[in-house]
Amino acid sequence: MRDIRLLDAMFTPSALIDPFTQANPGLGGVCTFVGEVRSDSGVEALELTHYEPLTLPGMHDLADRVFGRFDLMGLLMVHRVGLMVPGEPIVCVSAAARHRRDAIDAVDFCMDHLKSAAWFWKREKRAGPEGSAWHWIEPRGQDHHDLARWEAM
Amino acid sequence: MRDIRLLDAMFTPSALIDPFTQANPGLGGVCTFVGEVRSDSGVEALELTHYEPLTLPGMHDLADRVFGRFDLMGLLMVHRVGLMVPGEPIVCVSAAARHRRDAIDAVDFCMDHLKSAAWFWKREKRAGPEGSAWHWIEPRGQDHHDLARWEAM
Amino acid sequence: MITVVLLGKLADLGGAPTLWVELTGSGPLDWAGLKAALPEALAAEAEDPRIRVAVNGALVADKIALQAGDGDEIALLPPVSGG
Amino acid sequence: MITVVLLGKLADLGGAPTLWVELTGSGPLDWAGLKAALPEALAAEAEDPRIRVAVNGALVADKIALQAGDGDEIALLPPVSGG
Repeated sequence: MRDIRLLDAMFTPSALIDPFTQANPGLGGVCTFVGEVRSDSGVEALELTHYEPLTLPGMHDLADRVFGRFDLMGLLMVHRVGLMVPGEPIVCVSAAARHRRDAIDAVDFCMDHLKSAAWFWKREKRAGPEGSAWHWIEPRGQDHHDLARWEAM
Repeated sequence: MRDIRLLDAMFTPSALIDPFTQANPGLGGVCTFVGEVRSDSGVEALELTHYEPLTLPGMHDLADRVFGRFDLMGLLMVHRVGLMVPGEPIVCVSAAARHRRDAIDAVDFCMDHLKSAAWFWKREKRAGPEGSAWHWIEPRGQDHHDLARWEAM
Repeated sequence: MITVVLLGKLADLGGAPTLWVELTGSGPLDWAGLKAALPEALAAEAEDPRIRVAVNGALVADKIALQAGDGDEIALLPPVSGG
Repeated sequence: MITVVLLGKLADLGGAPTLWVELTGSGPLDWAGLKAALPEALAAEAEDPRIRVAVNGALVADKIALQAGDGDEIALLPPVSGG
């Protein structure tokens, strides 16, 4: 069971996770990560841009690597693009496996790669003294550090 | 938000996870692991025994350590006891945090400790040539290895 | 009377998940007294250093130093086998 | 006509998410030709080695060796900033 999607509208993670879990009978464990737009002070909205010819194929390539590296029964990888407000889900990754270590590590691996090696660009609309303004988010050093963990293994 | 439970009857993980997520507004991410009774060949049922004076206090002690070690907003830790059949959930751990690394690592830490340092005893009913019989499960070397990872950090 | 709770496979060795032991002497029950009161196979298994003991729900640091009185509950806890 | 798609903050530097460049010479558009056709601030930024280039949805290994013809789509891709 492999379900990879880019969505341009609000989604409800449990509406995807429950059928995904049902679709992998016999599993030992399911690990899921849901990322939401955080309520950082002053942040009014977040916009994720993508480049269609690269972004979805890149997510499929990532899924191929995940299935090659971990012993999985299923992988759900859903990412929002477009305009979002705090509290809205941005990303949902769920991995079903016979053993918990594969499920947890597969989700961890996907998230690290989606955060710093997938074709998304993010900007935030922040309240300021002269009204709200959009600011592009630069890649964070922590994200590159997280990604590098997998190369040493 | 801290919700630690021992349950002696079937539960539906999403019925716990959705309200838990709602109860932690402003979060950046939620990581969840759900373990189910695996459909191993010949396994008909699984029984988890606990010792009430130690088991639930032990889960609360584990939660204290998790909140001390990771920057969390909330932790849900639910464990079944009693008789279960393949496909039924045994354990559900969900961690809400501002940053994904804390959420994922907290779930990983909880699962490793629930698997090899919590007061549960497991036996399986397996089909055999002379009918079904119960077999006690011994701790696995892999589980101790997983637990030891946290001591080096 | 002392209640002895047997967890995991120890319940099989004891023939039941709970046993009751009568205090015989005037003092508390010690480790040797407990073993003498248990079925032989269970008493032998109880020597395994991985088997922990709790009295009234509190783990005993050194089971050889066990002391239990009338009305107490002793639990014999084999290695756990996880969730 | 060549379509130039600007991702992330490059869209701000270019003044729009998409620009169109006319082929002037008889041969394909190369890296120097592309930069000459872009707004100055964007052309300068495009030199950043972290900025990748794709032609018709395929990443170019070495953007200096870029070659694009009539009807092609060039994308300028700054460092990603995650999901």
